[in-house]
Amino acid sequence: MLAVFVPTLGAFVLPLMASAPRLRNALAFVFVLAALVGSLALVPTVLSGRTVDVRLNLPLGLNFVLHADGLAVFMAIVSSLLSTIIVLFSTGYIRHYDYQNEYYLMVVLFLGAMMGLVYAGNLILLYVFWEITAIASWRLIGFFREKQHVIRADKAFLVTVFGALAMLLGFVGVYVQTGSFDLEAIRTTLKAAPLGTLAVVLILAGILSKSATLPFHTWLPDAGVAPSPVTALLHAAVLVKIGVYVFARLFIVTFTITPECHTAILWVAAASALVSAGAAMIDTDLKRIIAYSTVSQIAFIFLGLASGTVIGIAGGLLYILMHGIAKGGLFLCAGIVEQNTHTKDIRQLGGLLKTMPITAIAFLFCALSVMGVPPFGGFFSKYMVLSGAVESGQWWIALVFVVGAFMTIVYLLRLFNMIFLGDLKKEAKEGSPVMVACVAVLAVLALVSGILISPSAEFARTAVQQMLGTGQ
Amino acid sequence: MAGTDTMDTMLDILLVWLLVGAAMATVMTPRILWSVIGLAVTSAVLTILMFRFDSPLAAVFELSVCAGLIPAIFISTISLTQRLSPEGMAERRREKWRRFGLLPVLVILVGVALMQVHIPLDFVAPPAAKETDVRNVLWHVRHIDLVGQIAILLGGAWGVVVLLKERKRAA
Amino acid sequence: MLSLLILVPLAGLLLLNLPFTPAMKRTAWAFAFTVALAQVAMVLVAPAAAWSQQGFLAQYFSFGLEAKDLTRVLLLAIGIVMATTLMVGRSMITDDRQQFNFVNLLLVSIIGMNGVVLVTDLFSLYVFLEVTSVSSFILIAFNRDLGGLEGAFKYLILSAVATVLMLTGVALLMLVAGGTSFETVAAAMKTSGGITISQMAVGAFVCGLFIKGGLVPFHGWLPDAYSSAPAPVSILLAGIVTKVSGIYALVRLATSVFPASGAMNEVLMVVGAASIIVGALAALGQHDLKRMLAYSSISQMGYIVLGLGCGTPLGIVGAVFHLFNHAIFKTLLFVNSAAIEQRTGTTDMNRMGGLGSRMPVTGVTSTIAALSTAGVPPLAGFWSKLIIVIALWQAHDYGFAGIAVLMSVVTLAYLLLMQRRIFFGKTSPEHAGVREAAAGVVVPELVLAALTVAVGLLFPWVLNTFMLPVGGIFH
Amino acid sequence: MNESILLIPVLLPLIAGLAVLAIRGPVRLAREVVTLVVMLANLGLAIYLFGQDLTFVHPWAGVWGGIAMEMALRVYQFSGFILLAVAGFSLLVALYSWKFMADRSYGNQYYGYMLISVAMVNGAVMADHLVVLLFFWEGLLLTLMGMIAIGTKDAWKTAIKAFIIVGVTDVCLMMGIALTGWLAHTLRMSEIAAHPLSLAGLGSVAMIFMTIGAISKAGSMPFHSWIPDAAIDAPLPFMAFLPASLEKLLGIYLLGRITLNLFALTTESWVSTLLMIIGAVTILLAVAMALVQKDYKRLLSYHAISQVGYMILGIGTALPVGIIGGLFHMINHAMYKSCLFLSGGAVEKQAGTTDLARLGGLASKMPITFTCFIVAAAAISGVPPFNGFFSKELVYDGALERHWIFYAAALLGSFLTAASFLKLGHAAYLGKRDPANEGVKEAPMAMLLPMIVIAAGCVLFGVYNPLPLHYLIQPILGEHRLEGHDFAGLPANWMLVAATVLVLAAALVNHLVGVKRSGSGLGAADHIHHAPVLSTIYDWAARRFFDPYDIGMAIVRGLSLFLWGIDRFIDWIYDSFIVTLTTGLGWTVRLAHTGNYSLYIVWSLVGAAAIIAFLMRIL
Repeated sequence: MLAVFVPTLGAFVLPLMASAPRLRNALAFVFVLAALVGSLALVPTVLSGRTVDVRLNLPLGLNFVLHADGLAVFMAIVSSLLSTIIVLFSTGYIRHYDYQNEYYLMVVLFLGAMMGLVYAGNLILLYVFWEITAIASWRLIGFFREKQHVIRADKAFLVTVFGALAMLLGFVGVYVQTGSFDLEAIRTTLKAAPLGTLAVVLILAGILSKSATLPFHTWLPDAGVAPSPVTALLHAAVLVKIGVYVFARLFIVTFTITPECHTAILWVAAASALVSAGAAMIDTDLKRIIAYSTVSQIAFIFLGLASGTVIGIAGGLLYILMHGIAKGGLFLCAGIVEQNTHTKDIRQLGGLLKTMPITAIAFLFCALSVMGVPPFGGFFSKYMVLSGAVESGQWWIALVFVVGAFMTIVYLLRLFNMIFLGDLKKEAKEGSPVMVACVAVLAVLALVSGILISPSAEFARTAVQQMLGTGQ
Repeated sequence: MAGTDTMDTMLDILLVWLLVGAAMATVMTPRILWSVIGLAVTSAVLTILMFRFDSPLAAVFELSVCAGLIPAIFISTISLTQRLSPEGMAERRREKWRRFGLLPVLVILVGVALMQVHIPLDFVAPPAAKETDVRNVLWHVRHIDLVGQIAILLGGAWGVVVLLKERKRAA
Repeated sequence: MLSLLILVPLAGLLLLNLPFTPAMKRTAWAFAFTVALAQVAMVLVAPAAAWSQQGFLAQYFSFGLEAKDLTRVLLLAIGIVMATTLMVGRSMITDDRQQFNFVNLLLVSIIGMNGVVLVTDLFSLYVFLEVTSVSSFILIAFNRDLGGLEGAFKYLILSAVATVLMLTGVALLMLVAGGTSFETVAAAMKTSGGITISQMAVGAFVCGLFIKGGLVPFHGWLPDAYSSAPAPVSILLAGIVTKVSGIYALVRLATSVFPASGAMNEVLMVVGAASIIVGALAALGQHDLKRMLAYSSISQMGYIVLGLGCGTPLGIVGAVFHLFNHAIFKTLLFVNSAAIEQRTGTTDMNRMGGLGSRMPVTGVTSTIAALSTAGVPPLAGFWSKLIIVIALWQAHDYGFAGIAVLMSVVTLAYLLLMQRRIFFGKTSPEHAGVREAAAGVVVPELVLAALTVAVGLLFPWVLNTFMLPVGGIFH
Repeated sequence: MNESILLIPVLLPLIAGLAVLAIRGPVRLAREVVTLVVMLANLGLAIYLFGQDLTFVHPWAGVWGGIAMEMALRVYQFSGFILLAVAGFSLLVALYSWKFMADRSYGNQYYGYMLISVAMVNGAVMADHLVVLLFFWEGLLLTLMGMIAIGTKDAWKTAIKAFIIVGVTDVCLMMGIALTGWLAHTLRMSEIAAHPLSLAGLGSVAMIFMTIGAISKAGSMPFHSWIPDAAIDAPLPFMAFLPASLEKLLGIYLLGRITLNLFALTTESWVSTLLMIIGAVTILLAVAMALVQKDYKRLLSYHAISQVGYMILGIGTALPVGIIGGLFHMINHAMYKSCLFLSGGAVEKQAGTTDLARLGGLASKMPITFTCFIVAAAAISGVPPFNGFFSKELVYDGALERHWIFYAAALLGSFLTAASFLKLGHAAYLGKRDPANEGVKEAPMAMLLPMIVIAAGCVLFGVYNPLPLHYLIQPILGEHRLEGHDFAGLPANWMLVAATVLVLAAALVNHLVGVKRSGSGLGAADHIHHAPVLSTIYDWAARRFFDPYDIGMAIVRGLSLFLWGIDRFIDWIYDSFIVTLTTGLGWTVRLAHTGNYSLYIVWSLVGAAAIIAFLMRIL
């Protein structure tokens, strides 16, 4: 449980070291690394099928349970891996902005809360960490103190808190129906009767608001105003994945819900994919486009997870990994571009391929992975999600997602050629070596994850087996 | 016997109306002097009522309070206040009338409404405790209230000190 | 032992003022502060035996005092808020003459509050309520400025209405029960609780308490009294006075004395919900910091009453826990506003801005308090609201649970609004030179913030030792 | 001879390609030498593998719900044949581009992409597992975009366009594969081939998706618009290499696998008629566009599209004769089309331009190129002794058997093809020489050799056609499908041959009339161009109305505008609606707090009265 405690507690130590920036950056990096190492240590045990439990019973059923199984460790590794890269990136990016202590505090706190959430075995504990991430993201989005940014940060915070509170009501509903907050206990009791639709709807509202799906998705593009490593961390790698993870953890592993709920989720995901893809086509702000594309990719992951078939769920999990890497890369490239050209409006950008070759190529690699072009990781996950959707019988929805895939290809290419190709409008030199290194690492990772697909696929398969408890 | 009963209740009702009228008068008169007099009348009528409801001790207390209170206010109003100019008086009367014009109508309305509510007194009053003498109860049984009353007195003292005492011009 | 809680301040009062020697004056503040701290220590440390009534004084005076777990929580809250008020008062009120008066009045109010909490008799409950009200009137009008006087006057008038209602209630109960002590009334209520007279009496008394507690239909006086009172006084008022005089009595009577009737719960729930909604919405529109905090405390009171109204032991636990938490973080918010007022001289949020960099400690502590008020998890406010929501949901009052949760979003909205207006954004020119608040204010801020976070994190321990026995009232 | 040998054709060119990409620096020769050596090795391996039946299976991405995802490669006569063709063509183009790319700047990128695309094609052809097919299939996307982008300075626009078109159709292919996998419960093509899926319900939908993928790679009508643009922007050997030969081979190979192995395509199913319609439409429209082109390379690229129509028409007939005709046409087309492109390249290299107006009278200057051009042009127009004639006859036979309208369309197509090539030949090579290209001399030997080899191949496949039919194509269908008759040798139906000869004569006459009327070779087709009805259609086409890519992009833009509207609406709700709602409520509440205490008293009294009344009444 090293993974959970070290970053969360560590986060609070950081501001004390405000004096020595170099030491502080290093320490932040060490904490995040600790989380990664902690989760990696769990891999062997989980692969062999066993799960690790830490339990501390408390009154009123609000006991402190940490539970690590395939799904949890997979998510933990994905998010801690990306956070390490992003923290490394931000050392270069944040250097010439003030409030750095607060920044590092919040980033490490965010990761600690993320670890806690992934391993939480109790609904209320899950909710607590969920809210801590909301606070951290609120402070991070509102990092630049301008009025407009702070309003956006508040909006994001309010929408997520609204969703979270609805989810809390749902949890209380579950508590009343099953008599306990522990996931294992709920799972057994719920085998008999499916969960009441009111509780399901409420919990769904929470999940949708956090993973920025259709009705609650507007805060994600607005949060683009935050410093780019934050948006990368928030949008691509971790925050939205929390919503998806909780969906997987609750709706697949623990609850059994009525079939029409499944189709309802699928339709919401489909609508969200299309609307956000459309918006990405039109928008002109660099970060907003990438944020919209995150919203539509998240809908893809929902499709995979809600399809209910083994291949779909595994596809969803892989998609989380691939999308995290690729989208993280895209955002970091956007960060470098924005920092050098001081503008986010893609109409004014152009022809950066010649002046920023490495960033351009990294951007292209990550975009291709998101599009699902073969040698890159995205291809496998997109294929598995699509065949999962087809296999689950709703091939009409699969059709909608194919259209979504079309639009993904189109708007990512539009973005690529608006920024990097065409004639040079603004002079821009290459980003600082550390930042470019990070972006390059992510791009290579996107490529390698495609070629060496078997280890991650194997890991996903064991996770899915544990989740469904079937011996497929 | 029935006659005297009705006569008594009639008298009580009359006294209560008198009490309410005096209270309204204190509030509505533009001149401070008249309001002080109104106050005196209310407390007097209250004492009579208490005597009629055969609780002499409470009546005596009320009387002593009223005796102490009325002269103090009386002297302070006379010495501290000066007469208002005629137009000042007219303006004050208009302002008073504007705010409290509707008061009597309101009171009558509430009175009528309360008449409709019929409260069944269907309960058996428990036997009264043995020594019910006020003095005994106050002194032996309810010491805690004594402490409360002392605290209120001290509070009142500080109220006077804080609010009314002239501040030396703060430097 | 219990009686000491009342007698010691009383004796102190008398001693301090008799000899008129200047030496005594300086010790006044120290004496009051030790009394407050002693009270806190007593609650935390004192062995169970101390709580029983016997003591050498018992044979002289028959004080019907007793302290169940509920009262211990309240005494703790009173002690903490009193200590904070004294510290803030010391640094805010510079003139020592004024300070002496301030301390004396505080001692009076501490007597009143301790009395209310400890007393077991309906009429003496009323008496001590009056004590606290008297001291609050004077404290509100302490600075003798127009706003203060107006606020005090309003509070006075409405307390008068409350007195009328409570006294009629007591009189009628006396009629029905023959005595006014909680036991006799409770016994009477069990037998003849249903008849109209007793219902009327209970209704009247409860409405009197509503007025004192400042709940929605009766909350007129609260915003004016809080906002126009001098800073340390509004801390005292918001922190504890309305809670003790209004809510504590309600909890005490609803649980043990009055009959647990569905209608009463219904009334509590409706009043609670109404005050949450009106409080939150009104706070949204305010631009004066203290008025906004006043409305916010009305809204939080609504939560407590809502918790009380669902009638289950868990609801009571939630209500009392929220009462305690609210005392802590609302005091913290008012201390923050006092700090801002001390430094910038104004509480009008439109003219503030960007104080975050100037006053970091106040900024951080007010963020913690705001998040705790809105019920964001790691902090104390979340747990109490959670218990209230669970209780409501178990009592199948989905509508009220929904209101409670949704309104906490609005709460969060106006608190974030406050944060943004005061601490973020660019610093307005007139406050450029502002430095951090004085030590006297910063220390309580840190203590209270630490307390909020501690209660939030050590929630399980707090729940076991303090709160669950409170729920035990019923078993 | 273990199966892992199958991996070599994929890995060898891939590694070589990456190596070439990595080589910076001046060692120019190294690139060409490495490419040639690898191509030769590839050809040798293809020859070696031809005729073998090997399967290589290696677990790759886990087992999902019973369907295994493993790297399964398989060589059997059909894929062996395609492998051989691919190896041959890539060798020839590599040889050709040795000289052509000599002075070009992006040389190493070009060679690198070429090697990688060869690897990808080998992989796709040998793939036995549908996902592996898709993996290599979409891999081509990258090299396609890369090669186009390194052409002229702003060639990236066409690269993006090509990427989008092919990318979108590849996603359709992915959908088709997912559906087929689900229907057949296995992704191994050999297992599906055992009992092909019926075309009922979902089966036809799956087939449609897969065919979209196949024909878009082959470059047929609805997805063709990137090829003409690429003809101008991309380096010429690329045109000869990918669109002309490799992509056609791969696309039609997949179409063949779909119709033969995966699905039981029957003559009466609507899918086959759909295919034939697409084929016919492609033939007509593409060749009509080709007729009016003024640029050597664009004319050839439109012809490439129209020839694909023949193949699709052939396979679409679902008759043995049609399928054999289609496949035979595929290999013939690959040969003469690449030869034509190479001749175009030679002209461009020597004369410096491909604009027909400034060319003319090159026959005497470039005799060998001219002869190769004549052979290839005759082959493509279906002049009897050459291979094009025989494969077209088989296609005509199949088309006539199904319905005369298709036969008429095919015939009209070959008429227009013949006319346009006569125009091209006349304008480029005969006619009076333009003074500018006086000093033009013959193309270097390295460029001429591939042209000569291919031209010889055309003649060989034409004259002695049983060789390709018996050994390469007919075994693909296997004995039971052929129903015994052998299509080699001279076409059976004499009436068809007469009609073809008649059509060719008509084309010659039309050409002479055109030349006399307009005075120059170039104007030969003007009288058709300016015919009343046709001219308006041509204007529209000129203004790119018919370009499906632009239409598609317009639809997408419109759709996304609408969706963006929805998004803005939801955003509006959050930003303004809820905010005004709450402030409005807040304001009304504040309205009630006027501040005069009498109002408060009234409130509290009314409240108290209400509560007490409520309590009493409930009693």
